Amino acid sequence: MTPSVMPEAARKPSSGFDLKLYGPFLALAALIVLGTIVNPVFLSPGNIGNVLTRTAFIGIIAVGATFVITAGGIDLSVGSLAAFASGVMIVVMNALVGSMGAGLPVILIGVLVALGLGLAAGLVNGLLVTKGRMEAFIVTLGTMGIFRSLVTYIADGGTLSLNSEIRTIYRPVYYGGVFGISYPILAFAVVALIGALIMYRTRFGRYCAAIGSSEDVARYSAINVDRVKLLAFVLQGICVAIAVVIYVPRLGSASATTGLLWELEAIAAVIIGGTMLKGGYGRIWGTVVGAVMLTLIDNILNLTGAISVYLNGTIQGVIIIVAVLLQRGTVARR
Amino acid sequence: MTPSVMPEAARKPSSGFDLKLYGPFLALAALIVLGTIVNPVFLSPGNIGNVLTRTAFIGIIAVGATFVITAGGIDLSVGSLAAFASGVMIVVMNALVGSMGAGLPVILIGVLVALGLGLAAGLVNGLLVTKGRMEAFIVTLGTMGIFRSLVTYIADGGTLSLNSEIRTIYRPVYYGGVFGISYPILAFAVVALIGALIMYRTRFGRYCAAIGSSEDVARYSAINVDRVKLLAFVLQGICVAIAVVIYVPRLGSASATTGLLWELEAIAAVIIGGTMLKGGYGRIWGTVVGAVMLTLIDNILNLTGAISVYLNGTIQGVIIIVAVLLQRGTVARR
Amino acid sequence: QQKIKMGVSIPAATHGWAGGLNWHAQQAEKRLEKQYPNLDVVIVTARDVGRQANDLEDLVSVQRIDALVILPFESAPMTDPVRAVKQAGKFVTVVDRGLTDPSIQDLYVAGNNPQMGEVSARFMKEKMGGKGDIVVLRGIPTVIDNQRVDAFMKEIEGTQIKVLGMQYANWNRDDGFKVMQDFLSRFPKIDAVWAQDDDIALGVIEAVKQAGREKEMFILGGAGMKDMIKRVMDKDVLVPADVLYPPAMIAEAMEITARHLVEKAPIQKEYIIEATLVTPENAAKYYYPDSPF
Amino acid sequence: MAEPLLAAFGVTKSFGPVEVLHGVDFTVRHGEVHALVGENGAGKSTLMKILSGFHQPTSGAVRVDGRPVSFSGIGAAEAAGVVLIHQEFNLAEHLTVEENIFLGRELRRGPFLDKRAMRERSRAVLAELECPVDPRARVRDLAVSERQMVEIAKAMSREVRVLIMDEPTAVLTGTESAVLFGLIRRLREQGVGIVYTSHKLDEVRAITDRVTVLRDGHHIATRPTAELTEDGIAQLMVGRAISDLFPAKTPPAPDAPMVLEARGIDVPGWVRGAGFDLRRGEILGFAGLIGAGRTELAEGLLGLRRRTAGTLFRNGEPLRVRRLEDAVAAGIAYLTEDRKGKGLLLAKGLQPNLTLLALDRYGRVFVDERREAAALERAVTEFDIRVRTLDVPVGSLSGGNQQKLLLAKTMQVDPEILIVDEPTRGIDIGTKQQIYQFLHEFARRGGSVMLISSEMPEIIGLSHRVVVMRSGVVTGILEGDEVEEGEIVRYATGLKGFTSKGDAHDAVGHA
Ligand SMILES: Nc1ncnc2c1ncn2[C@@H]1O[C@H](COP(=O)(O)OP(=O)(O)OP(=O)(O)O)[C@@H](O)[C@H]1O
Ligand SMILES: Nc1ncnc2c1ncn2[C@@H]1O[C@H](COP(=O)(O)OP(=O)(O)OP(=O)(O)O)[C@@H](O)[C@H]1O
Ligand SMILES: [Mg+2]
Ligand SMILES: [Mg+2]
Repeated sequence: MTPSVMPEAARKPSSGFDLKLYGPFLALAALIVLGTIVNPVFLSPGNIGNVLTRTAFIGIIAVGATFVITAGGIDLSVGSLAAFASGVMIVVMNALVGSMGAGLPVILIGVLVALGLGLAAGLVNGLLVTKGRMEAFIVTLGTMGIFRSLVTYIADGGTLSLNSEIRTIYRPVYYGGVFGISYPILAFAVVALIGALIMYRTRFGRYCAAIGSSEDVARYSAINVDRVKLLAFVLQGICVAIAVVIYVPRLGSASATTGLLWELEAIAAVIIGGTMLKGGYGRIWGTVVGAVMLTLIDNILNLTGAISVYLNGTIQGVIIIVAVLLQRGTVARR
Repeated sequence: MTPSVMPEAARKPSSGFDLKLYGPFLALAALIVLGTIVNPVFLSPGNIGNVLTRTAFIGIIAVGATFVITAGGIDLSVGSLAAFASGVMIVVMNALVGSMGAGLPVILIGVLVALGLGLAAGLVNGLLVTKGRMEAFIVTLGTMGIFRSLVTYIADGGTLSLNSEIRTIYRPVYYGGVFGISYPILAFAVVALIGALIMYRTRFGRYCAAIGSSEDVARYSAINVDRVKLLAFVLQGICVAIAVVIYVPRLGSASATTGLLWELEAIAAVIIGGTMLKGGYGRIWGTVVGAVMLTLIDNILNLTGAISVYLNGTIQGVIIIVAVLLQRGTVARR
Repeated sequence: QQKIKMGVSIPAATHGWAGGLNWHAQQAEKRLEKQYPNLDVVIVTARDVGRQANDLEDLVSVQRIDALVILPFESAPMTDPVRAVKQAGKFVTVVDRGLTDPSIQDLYVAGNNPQMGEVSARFMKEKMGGKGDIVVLRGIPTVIDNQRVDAFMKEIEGTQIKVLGMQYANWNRDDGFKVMQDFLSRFPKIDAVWAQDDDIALGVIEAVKQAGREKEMFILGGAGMKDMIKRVMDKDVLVPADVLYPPAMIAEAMEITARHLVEKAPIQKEYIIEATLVTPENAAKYYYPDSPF
Repeated sequence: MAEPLLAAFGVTKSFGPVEVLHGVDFTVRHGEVHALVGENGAGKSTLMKILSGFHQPTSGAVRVDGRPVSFSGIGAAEAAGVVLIHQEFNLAEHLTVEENIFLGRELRRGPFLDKRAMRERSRAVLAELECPVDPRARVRDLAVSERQMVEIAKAMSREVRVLIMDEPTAVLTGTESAVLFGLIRRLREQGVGIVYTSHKLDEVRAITDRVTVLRDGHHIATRPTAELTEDGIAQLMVGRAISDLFPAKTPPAPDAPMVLEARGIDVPGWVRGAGFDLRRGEILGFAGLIGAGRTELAEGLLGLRRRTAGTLFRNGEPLRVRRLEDAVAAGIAYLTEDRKGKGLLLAKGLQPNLTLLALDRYGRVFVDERREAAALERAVTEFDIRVRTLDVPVGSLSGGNQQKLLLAKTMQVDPEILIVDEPTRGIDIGTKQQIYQFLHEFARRGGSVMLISSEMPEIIGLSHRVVVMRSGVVTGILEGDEVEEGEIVRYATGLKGFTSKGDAHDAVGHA
């Protein structure tokens, strides 16, 4: 007797176009159309360049957040960490100018300091979550407050400004570029690419998804769950540090307000991109699109004068909901 | 942490003391001891009364949040909703004074308006989550922006102030009380009690936990998953409205900054109280304790003048982490 | 000997100006506690109105203060909580943002928000010869912001100055930068920017520089941040002036109050700090290189 | 004689204060299939988990090739070639089949995953198991039998020296089981040691070399299989002789009214135009091969799946079922085949699980916990749920006891019509007899049963009539003498029946 094998088509009832998969990209396209209608300047290379360059910080942070969220965690501390790392980086560079003179070495040390801090902060968050067996939400809520208040402390409540000589040397990292593409965009692209490689092509990425799907299954598959989660937080910390490295040359300053609510934006970018908040399924390219969408919404609002500024938030909210609602089309019809 | 699918019996040392269960209460006790050491005035009835009265808003909102989170959702819009409902309530009452004169009827209508708004907002959030099949995070992120910008709009960017005659009549709702217990404390107690009854003693509470544990199992147990989730959001909306009803007489005004970050505090209270962010397990009394703890931390910081104000956030963060770390003691030792 | 306790309640350092405020308050605390050994200053900071009301309760009930110096987060909602402090028999100094019931305060030290808008507008009118296209970057939606903007708009009424666009930039450099970038894309010609606040102005400057349109416009901020004063002093064409709204007013208020408490020095009821226009001529007078703000 | 491949000496295991294994000895030799049998809750799964490093024994030792080992984790056991196929699925739901198969030991080229190689290997293993699952499908979207095949594929893709299988056939159909047995024989020839647990004693008889019987955590006996009969094994397990497994059939009265009629049911992708009648006091069997669509038909009827066409009549009246609640209100209860995913909340206790379906019967406003507790006491006795304390999470119950609890949960609504999907999955032979008796009694007292089962004896032994499905279409309804294996298979495989093969495929491809 032969086992009856059913045609493959039966297997995937939603044959044809998978709206859920391409949803974020469609929503992005819709937003671009909207922008063009609102103001033709929208499509000018200058504006697109600005928008993408601006997206870089949140985008890079959100790439890291994709791993944490995929692994079933959450990191609320990224915005504060960005402020803290920026602050320390500035203080260190300013302090070194005296002895080393303004030059590339000082900046390199600054960059290393930022990366070191990002790594350390990721370790702290990760260890508290894994060894301390605490909810990531609480741990990072705590460290969010801690980093934010530390930067306020070192800035004496005010603003830390980068020494102007260093600033001059460092400035092109934000404002410069090659072939008309700014360095932040390049950095974002590289981080996203590496992130995608890690997420889709390495064991680590797969383990994040497995852990987010079920910690027990992961543990039973001989995966060192604690180490993977720890690494996800460290990766997040490093992403924040990279964002800081391109953020500092932009305004050359850090204060208690730097990076405020970036965590919310980063998480929103991740979720809009189609990653599940509960973990188990992460999409780097979705995240990239999500981050770009968030900046675009602001940009479009700034490009039109038709709406009362008071209502910006309403438009933003409605666009986010509609964009996500559209991409969930298939699921609703299930 | 996800519930281990097959929890080792060791998880539950049937002999002796369950630290995880009593953790929040122990942490609260520790905080009280700390407060008393810092400043003996801490234990004065006046101070305790103040602290509890203040806790009432966040506490009442957090009781609602416990249901949403237990059912596997999240509501980021509560703070904005509080601002919006306060604003509309004030506008309506001010408008009615002209025709109805300042009196109880006007206040009653105001209260009804707030409750109606809370209910409607809960419905909107809930319907988008259930019928729209969207992540609660995104839906409520959207409505958060919408409510916040609507209140900015009706306040014309400024502050909405309650008519002073009504204010005088309404004021005792915050400042008055019976037997030395303020009305907000009473309201908080009543809401918590009802919340606990609903959570622990009714079908709805069970269903929330079941849905948070597994939507599939809930669906196969003939539970109307969508309705229960919808109701959880509605309950949250009503809790926000109740908080608004006792908040408005306190300061008699609403503006774009009213209720800022309350969502974070409410969620933090819930999680500190031992409810799991992933859903499936909710603890109303834990939430109450969590909310009180958050207020206590602020209060204790105000009791001592010893620390640089810039470091408040650090101390807060450390206390939150340590408190939760302590209560997770057993789990860590597992 | 019983110590005299002075409570100081201010908003937390959530934007540049408030940061300056915090710094000046702490400097004043150190100075005054040294100067008056029997004076104890307690500073509390709050992130929102509700918390500031909480702080007042704590200052009275547990810190048992004798006097309160407060910079209210917002005027209307803080009126009642401050009234309660007054009713508890404390001396009350209100800074910057007047309560809706001025009879509560014993002393009022303030900048002048409407005047700040006015002075800014007057300067722009003059500098632009009464005509041109400007963009306005606002702060955070609050009464202060409204007062400044309303006064500004009233002052330019009837001139040929046209406000092309207006957006909130939340008294924040990053937001100033972003909004200005988009304004620059949107408007091919901008003659001036009213940024209202020095933090916003700094973001705006970077955006303008990036677009290479420094020659086209000038930028007017406000507050008196040292970087901006320095630019004015150095005759930066992009930043021809600044309008004072010094966070140091908190220190002044604390000093007057302390002197009154300890030495029983007589006081005026009101000290209003003018919204002075800072120009290259007088800039040196307002330059504090040591302040973090 | 050569050292045994894997051996356990005097192994005890306690969970908290409760000892569930009491000094058990167990060995596996090269190239032998060693059966581990016992009643539900006897400790089989626990012993297997200890052998494979998932649990640490409380005392006693485990040796591989005579060397004592302490598997500090699953990794160490796997490195030694000891692989466990779980009774409860151990798959990450959001991941794809191939990702699960290689989870924890992915193939790599340099730092990157070698996806192509893994996909090919997955395909190959699945093909060897004759399992038509696409390696790219997400586990979440698979049926339980497919998940089980993926579990087996996962184990097969490793370097195995000892393969431990915990009730692998519980959720498999006959065909799939046959494939598995072929595989087991091949592995045995290669010298792999196999530990095998099943409640299907015919399988035990057919493919194992030795049998070890556990009862209440005690080692009862280890014998060559050849020395034992099925009844003999059953007797060692249960401690008493098992008489007739199936009670004598009591057919419904000839004039018994129709309680449920289904006409033209379409479940897109799965079922087309299915119809049947169910009478009062009748047990209606549903037979078919994998993919026949019986589960989907039931779920479509009950509003658990989207149904595009079809009408239902309850006692002759049209019945609208849009969601499961409607069905329950009409006196219809459903026992799912997916105990873990859809049946029970594993992290919660017995009591909330038992009453979840029928909570409205425990008080109007407030849930009466005392009545719940009483109900639990009753259910534990009535369904013989073996658990030492009642306040443990359901996840710590043995598989069979979970199944009994699920049946008890389903019965909480006092249904008139019971739709049971694989009701005796993972149930030991003694308890099976009780459940058969229970279903029989239920029908005799006027209830009606839709019995979906892949166990042919169960279908034949209990059903008054049998509906046979193939590829989503009802191909025949057998009565009286027709209810016998050969006939059912003929309809199920398309050798007989009123729908041609082509149509049947069309029915499903249509979606
Ligand atoms: N993690 C655990 N915590 C507490 N008790 C447990 C745990 N795992 C198993 N038990 C108990 O150990 C006993 C043996 O269970 P086990 O799963 O080994 O039975 P089994 O022989 O495999 O039964 P079945 O045939 O039903 O699968 C049962 O009483 C069960 O409740
Ligand atoms: N064409 C196919 N390719 C691969 N797998 C299939 C195909 N068709 C069906 N299957 C799988 O076989 C499973 C069994 O199908 P279904 O549940 O409909 O059958 P059933 O008659 O209820 O069998 P059982 O309950 O014994 O599993 C399906 O759920 C499906 O996942
Ligand atoms: Mg078992
Ligand atoms: Mg089936």
